[in-house]
Amino acid sequence: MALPKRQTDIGPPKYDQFIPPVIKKNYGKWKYHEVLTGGTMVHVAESGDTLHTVRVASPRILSTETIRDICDMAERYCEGYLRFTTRNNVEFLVSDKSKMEPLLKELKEKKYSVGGIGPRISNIVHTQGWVHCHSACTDASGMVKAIMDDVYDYFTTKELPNKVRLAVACCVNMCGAVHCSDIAVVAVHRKVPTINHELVTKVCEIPTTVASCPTSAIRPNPKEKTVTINEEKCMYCGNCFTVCPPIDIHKPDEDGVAIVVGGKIGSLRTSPKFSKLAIPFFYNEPPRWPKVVAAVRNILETYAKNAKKHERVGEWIERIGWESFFKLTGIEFTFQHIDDFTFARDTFRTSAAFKY
Amino acid sequence: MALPKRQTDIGPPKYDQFIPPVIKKNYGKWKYHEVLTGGTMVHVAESGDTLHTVRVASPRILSTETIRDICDMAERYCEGYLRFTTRNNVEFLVSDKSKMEPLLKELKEKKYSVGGIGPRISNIVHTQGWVHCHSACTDASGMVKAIMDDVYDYFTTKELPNKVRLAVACCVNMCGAVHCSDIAVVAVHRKVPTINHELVTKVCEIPTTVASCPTSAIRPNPKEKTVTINEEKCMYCGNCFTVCPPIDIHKPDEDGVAIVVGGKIGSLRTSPKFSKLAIPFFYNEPPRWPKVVAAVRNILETYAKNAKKHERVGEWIERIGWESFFKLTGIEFTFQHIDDFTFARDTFRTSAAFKY
Amino acid sequence: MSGKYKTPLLDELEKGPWPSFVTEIKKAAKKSPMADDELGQLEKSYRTKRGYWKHGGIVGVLGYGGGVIGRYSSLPEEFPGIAHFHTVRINQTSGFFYTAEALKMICDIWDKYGSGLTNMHGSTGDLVLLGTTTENLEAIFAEYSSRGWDLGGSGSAMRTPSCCVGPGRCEWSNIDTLDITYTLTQEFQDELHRPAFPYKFKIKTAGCAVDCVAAIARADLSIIGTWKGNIQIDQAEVKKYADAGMNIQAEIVEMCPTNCMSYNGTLKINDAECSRCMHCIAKMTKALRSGKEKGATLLVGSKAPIVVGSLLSWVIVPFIKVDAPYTELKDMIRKMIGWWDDTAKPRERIGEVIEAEGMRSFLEAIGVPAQPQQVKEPRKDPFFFWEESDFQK
Amino acid sequence: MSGKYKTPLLDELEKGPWPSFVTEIKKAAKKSPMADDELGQLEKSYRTKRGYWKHGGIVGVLGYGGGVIGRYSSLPEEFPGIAHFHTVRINQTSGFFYTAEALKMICDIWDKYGSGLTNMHGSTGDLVLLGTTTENLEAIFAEYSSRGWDLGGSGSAMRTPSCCVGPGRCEWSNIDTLDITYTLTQEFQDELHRPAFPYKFKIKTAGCAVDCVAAIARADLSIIGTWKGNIQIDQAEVKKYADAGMNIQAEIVEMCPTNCMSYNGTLKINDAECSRCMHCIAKMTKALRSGKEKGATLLVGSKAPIVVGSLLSWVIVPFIKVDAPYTELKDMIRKMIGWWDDTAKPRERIGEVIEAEGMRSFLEAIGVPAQPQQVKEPRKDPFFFWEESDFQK
Ligand code: SRM
Ligand code: SRM
Ligand code: SRM
Ligand code: SRM
Ligand code: SF4
Ligand code: SF4
Ligand code: SF4
Ligand code: SF4
Ligand code: SF4
Ligand code: SF4
Ligand code: SF4
Ligand code: SF4
Repeated sequence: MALPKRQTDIGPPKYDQFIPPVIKKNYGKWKYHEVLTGGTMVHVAESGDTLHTVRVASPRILSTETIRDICDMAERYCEGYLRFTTRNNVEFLVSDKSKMEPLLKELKEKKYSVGGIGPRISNIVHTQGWVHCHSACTDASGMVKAIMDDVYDYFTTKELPNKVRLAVACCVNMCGAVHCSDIAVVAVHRKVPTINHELVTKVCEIPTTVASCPTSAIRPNPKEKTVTINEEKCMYCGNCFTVCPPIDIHKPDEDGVAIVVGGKIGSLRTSPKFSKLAIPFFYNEPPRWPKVVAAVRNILETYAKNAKKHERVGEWIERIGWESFFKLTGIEFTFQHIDDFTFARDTFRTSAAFKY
Repeated sequence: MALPKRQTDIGPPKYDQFIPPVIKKNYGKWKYHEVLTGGTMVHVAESGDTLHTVRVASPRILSTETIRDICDMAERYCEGYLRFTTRNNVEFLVSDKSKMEPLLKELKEKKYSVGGIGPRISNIVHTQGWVHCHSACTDASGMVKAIMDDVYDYFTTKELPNKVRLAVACCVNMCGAVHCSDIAVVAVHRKVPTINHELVTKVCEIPTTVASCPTSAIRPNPKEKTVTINEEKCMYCGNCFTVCPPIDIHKPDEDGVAIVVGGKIGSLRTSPKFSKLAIPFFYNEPPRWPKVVAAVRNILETYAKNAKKHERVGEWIERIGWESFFKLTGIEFTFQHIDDFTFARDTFRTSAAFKY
Repeated sequence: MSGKYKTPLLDELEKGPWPSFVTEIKKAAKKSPMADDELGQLEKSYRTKRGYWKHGGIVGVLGYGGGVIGRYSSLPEEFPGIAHFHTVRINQTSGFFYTAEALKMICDIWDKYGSGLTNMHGSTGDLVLLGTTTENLEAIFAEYSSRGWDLGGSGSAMRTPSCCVGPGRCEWSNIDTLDITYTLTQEFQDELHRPAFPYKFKIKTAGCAVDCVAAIARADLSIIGTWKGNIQIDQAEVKKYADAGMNIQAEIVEMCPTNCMSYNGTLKINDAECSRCMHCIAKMTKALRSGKEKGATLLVGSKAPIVVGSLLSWVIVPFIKVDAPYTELKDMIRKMIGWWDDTAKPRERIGEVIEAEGMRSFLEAIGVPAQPQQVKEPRKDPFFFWEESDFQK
Repeated sequence: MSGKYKTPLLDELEKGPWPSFVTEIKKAAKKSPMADDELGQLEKSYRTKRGYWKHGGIVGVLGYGGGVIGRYSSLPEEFPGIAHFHTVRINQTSGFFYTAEALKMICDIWDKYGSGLTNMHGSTGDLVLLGTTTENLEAIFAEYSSRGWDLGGSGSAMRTPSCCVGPGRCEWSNIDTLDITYTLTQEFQDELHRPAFPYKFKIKTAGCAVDCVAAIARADLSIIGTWKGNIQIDQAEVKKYADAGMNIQAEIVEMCPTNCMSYNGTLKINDAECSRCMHCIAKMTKALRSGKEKGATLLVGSKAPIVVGSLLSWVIVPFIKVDAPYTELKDMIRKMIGWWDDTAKPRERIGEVIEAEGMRSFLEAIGVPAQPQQVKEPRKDPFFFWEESDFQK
């Protein structure tokens, strides 16, 4: 069977082919929106036109079968129009309000999860994990599933003081937005990599490998055409492994995840914030990482109970102080919490005022 | 004439020999104080006893003649007791309230300056300058005199939103507290030092000299037993000069001072803060540095006009934002203001929210 | 072929209310032996607590240097179906808008040549097709490109730009995020497909400071819509919020970071002090609208933690007009990239280079003056450089 | 000898209301040719805009390695009186308390052997005698030490400890700053007089977080008094402040950094949330008193900007009891110094070493556990070390 003629550098198709007529008409002329339920909202245009949205959870890994099912529903209720969100949920774009009920009914019957709108948890930004990435130090999809099952109510119905953005990164490359999430999980190694010197000589570029190490732990060994690692300096980031795979960072029995909290992205009220270390380590416990799940829930519920309305996790913690965060959550403070990376200095407390 | 027998390692005499009886009696049992005027206050003990204090300005460089005069007054009105403050003012410790009036009268007659108590300017912390230090890049005492003459009213009578702590450092060694002052002057060089190689070889330790440079601008030149300076990297701190004087940093026609603002020391309300660069440069203009004096006054008065009660300079600036500080004071923002030292990153704005 | 493996551990992840990726893989595995071997290897990973993937040689399609991530099982004998299991990055549409028709077409082709598994979407924004073999790549590319779809970025290249829904469905968007993203993607096709940069370069565009696309955290260039002029207040709607029980004092006035609001029946804003943080607008969308002069703030440098620690983007251009055809914006981006390309070492992101070289050299290169908006605060230590040009002033 | 020089520039600095250091130098110059030459050289500096001082060999008194700063004019022919012009650092009294008698004695000896000029006081705290010659040093030392006064520190040594007035005249002092300073000065006599450290080590003690001695900014070890337990409120006095016109809501409640206060006729404090910042106590001294259990916070590391940039001290021990004879405090200081001495390169201050080595190695060496009070916030990047001991847990 002959292949069609390829084209190059055409870029993606233009967006305007995929937006429903109501959007075309009211493009850039929206006036306000109202959140109707945990998973539905309506946008009202200056013209008075409305667009209803139904947001549906996605495991992000979608089979073509499921995509087709979603498409079928979009055809039935949305003239075929739908979109995905930046957090990988599906959004049905309903121009005709009367289609809302039957759509929601079908979704319910098929056990789709409607939610994620308003001051709630939405989908967990996450990446490949053991499913597909050579760098993964944990699985992302499985952990996401385990966590979301547990905090499911906060996706569908229950309200929180504000949105809580969760993320999971399967290694410190952090292909998600872990570094700026309200609560996030990042997989970490805890042992110095072992080196297959023979292979290093064959497949690695020594200067790139040396330069890849953030702590300058790697030194070239020109005589043997390989490298050596200063164990004192290595903090197991795995960056050397990425540029030179024969430096093996994977140690299944000592790998696991850390939990970080308090990051945010938007500039509302307070500046975007990096997430900070809350719990330095849990062992990988597939398939459901019960300790991780419990820890996330603990932090989430402590926040829900103590924060003011509209306060994000990081804003709440900064208001009460980190010392209170550790107290309220009962999380132990360890040497790992004290920064010793480049900017450590700025994290040391330089004030005589603090809480006990 | 035979010298008396020396003693070693005796340390200073014990403080209790120098405190007046009212302090001895009420030591650690003070209840409250009241600021009476710009230069007088009374402390009241739990016992009901009172101690009046009269604070008098000092140029810090004091002749024995002036010290004797002060001592005479202390004998007349304070049973001989007096102290100095941590900002180098003199404090008369008056146990007998009735002595206040005659003391103040004599001080007035002799043109002593009474002030510095309460929400005012106090003495300027400063150091040696051309009077005595080999490292000085400006004179400290002269600049202090010129500034204090100009803002004198804020020492004696006029109130400010809170205390304003001024400092002058005659070089970046900063023997004062410039780095944490509300408004401060620090002398800076602007040219790469010139090297007397012959002398370097003779008097300097090369490794120490190399290590002294914060930007690693200095490299050893082992062949010639001297050092070379990478002009691109040098930011004229003069640290090399301190450890190796033949590296001459002094360039009278290009030396001058910078003005920094917004620092504080106490932990009240907000954490201690470093001072930040407000004006990168004024030429040295002895004897009265008119531009420096005017700039200090401008900042001071802009603060006085705009800050809330109890707000320190840095607290006010942080509330309104640095962009507003530059606008309100009319100070130009330059490339020098943008940090490029080790922690520069933390000073870059990482938020979409700011003022124009 | 399907159902070859017992997956007791993964089966645990089919329980519970959240949609299960395991179920998705199983669905694909019904049709695709590749997907079934994926399932088998994953079960093994769950048992042994480690991944079994490796890099291989670079794979791709003719004339392109990116768009495909080569991936190989390290246990090809045990799981032959995934001996090759590459991902194909299809450049998504601006704002992730699709029609059912287009998506079904994408599925059909993917079922033909790949595992039937996808990521909707990848973190950068691409529509990710998960798992195919080297020999299928050209066919996949021909099928999609002939239908108007192109590959996304990978490697040391411009990466697929992405954006929030913006004017498509958001009342707060100050700029046309969809059109900007589309236009820039077209503009940088060569840079996208033929990696020639020191490292990756990502662009994300958000319509306002709420930043629903995480531009400020995950893009080398973050374009964020903003405005000049006063926030427009509809006092009648303010009253409705109050009547509906909103505590305007606590929820709005006291949470305004600049303290520039007051409320006593009517809401007042001292706009000169407003930092345009979006809080009040977001929480009272019916009552408040942003000012009328629209534009964007350009921020540069964010990235993940390796090597120098995570970066958030830094304000470089506080306000720039961004109207079609976006000439000024394109020029500015070319200048930024040009400087970075000239200055960076391999695998150095633009933020890292700015930090290493100093903000001044970057700003001078792109012709942007120093402005207080670029910093949170001026420098503290009195160590600063002078250039000859400064003395001429 | 006096009045040798015309000083038109310096004369300008005798005008105006602030006391003039020029007048002081002239007063001294009436009696001392040294002071007169100082005046002449200073006038020259004012004319040429540069100093004329240089280091020379190290000078001092027998058995001591510090306490004198050797200083020489670089123009000894032009200004022979200051060919030598060393400063002598006399260890001040705790809290700078003096009797007229003692000060006059100090003046008498100084007139005999030196320039008659002083600094009351130096920035570290010493009573600084400004300008004498090498040959006079032993005599000066004999005269002072026989009368009970000793030299202060200089060089790579413990420096003269100093403190705020504390219990001597301040209602807020939580600790006996004067006694602590006196005791530590005695304790470290050897370290003070015989430089054997990597660099200088300064101790400053403040009675409370107001920190009137700038301990947190200018001392390697900052000892700051604090308390546990509730702030004691005298509501009658609160009322008086209100009656006298204080806006308690705006000036106190809203300025409380932890928002733990409320006021509606009576003032309430949620003490569990109070950070003991001192604001409310300082502004309402008659109404509020600190809690009853007294102690200190130990902070370490502040210094001036060279080499690594200015440092403020870091909280190391959040709360420690400091009662005479201060055994625990002394032990802790010895441990700190011991670690520093073992670890530092020459000219490295303790703060710089902690930063270079990591806080953990310092804390472990001095036996202090990790506590959230030591940090503003935990680390952000996920790069952290593990030691074998951590795995045993
Ligand atoms: C659909 C989506 C944009 C897209 O192009 O896909 C979107 C859509 C809206 N966001 Fe968003 N946000 C979306 C991702 C984000 C992100 C990005 C992220 O999570 O990675 C953020 C930044 C989060 C952060 O700061 O860490 C984000 C922070 C917000 C906020 C700020 C909340 C706060 O107060 O901090 C608002 C305003 C609000 O909720 O009041 C908001 C509001 C909105 C509004 C109300 C805007 C509007 O008027 O239409 C939209 C529906 C709200 C909702 O879902 O509750 N959206 N929103 C994204 C939905 C993701 C999802 O599936 O859940
Ligand atoms: C005498 C002295 C202590 C000493 O041992 O010598 C002292 C004495 C007092 N200070 Fe102080 N402070 C003294 C240096 C300081 C310093 C250190 C410095 O300036 O280098 C500070 C830190 C400044 C900073 O944070 O940058 C200082 C910050 C304060 C404050 C905090 C002001 C604020 O709100 O930020 C107070 C409380 C107040 O004024 O309400 C205070 C209050 C006081 C009180 C009221 C304490 C008391 O109850 O007795 C004393 C008289 C107040 C006055 O002068 O207005 N004192 N005070 C020092 C006088 C220096 C001088 O001659 O002016
Ligand atoms: C597929 C994707 C994760 C996902 O599941 O969504 C992904 C997957 C990989 N990332 Fe990523 N990154 C993906 C978005 C990101 C993001 C998020 C973003 O773009 O918004 C980041 C953080 C932001 C950033 O760019 O810093 C990210 C930071 C990295 C890094 C660290 C880069 C750095 O400068 O620190 C690496 C390491 C590298 O480049 O060698 C990396 C490398 C990788 C590699 C290529 C590592 C490898 O060779 O195995 C992963 C390929 C996995 C695979 O099996 O395909 N990935 N990567 C995302 C791209 C899909 C898409 O095109 O839409
Ligand atoms: C006399 C005094 C200034 C004054 O007029 O008060 C002073 C004067 C000198 N200091 Fe200082 N420092 C003085 C307090 C300080 C302080 C403030 C303090 O102690 O509270 C600091 C900042 C805090 C700190 O320690 O970091 C200070 C930071 C420096 C530095 C920078 C040290 C550093 O680690 O960065 C140097 C450079 C050096 O040591 O080589 C220095 C060096 C010097 C030298 C020795 C430089 C030199 O060789 O010429 C100065 C001698 C001048 C002279 O003519 O006597 N001086 N020096 C102060 C000591 C008097 C006293 O004993 O009471
Ligand atoms: S975070 Fe790491 S393991 Fe996960 S997809 Fe990215 S590179 Fe792979
Ligand atoms: S794991 Fe990271 S820190 Fe350790 S050697 Fe490799 S690159 Fe360096
Ligand atoms: S600040 Fe510099 S010039 Fe001034 S006394 Fe200290 S070392 Fe000397
Ligand atoms: S002046 Fe400072 S930066 Fe320049 S060479 Fe000397 S030590 Fe280095
Ligand atoms: S970033 Fe702003 S414009 Fe874009 S979707 Fe979010 S709220 Fe709307
Ligand atoms: S946008 Fe932000 S800063 Fe401006 S008025 Fe609203 S809440 Fe205040
Ligand atoms: S630091 Fe505290 S105790 Fe000491 S004088 Fe100042 S206010 Fe009083
Ligand atoms: S001491 Fe500070 S934190 Fe505590 S109640 Fe008073 S103002 Fe608030």
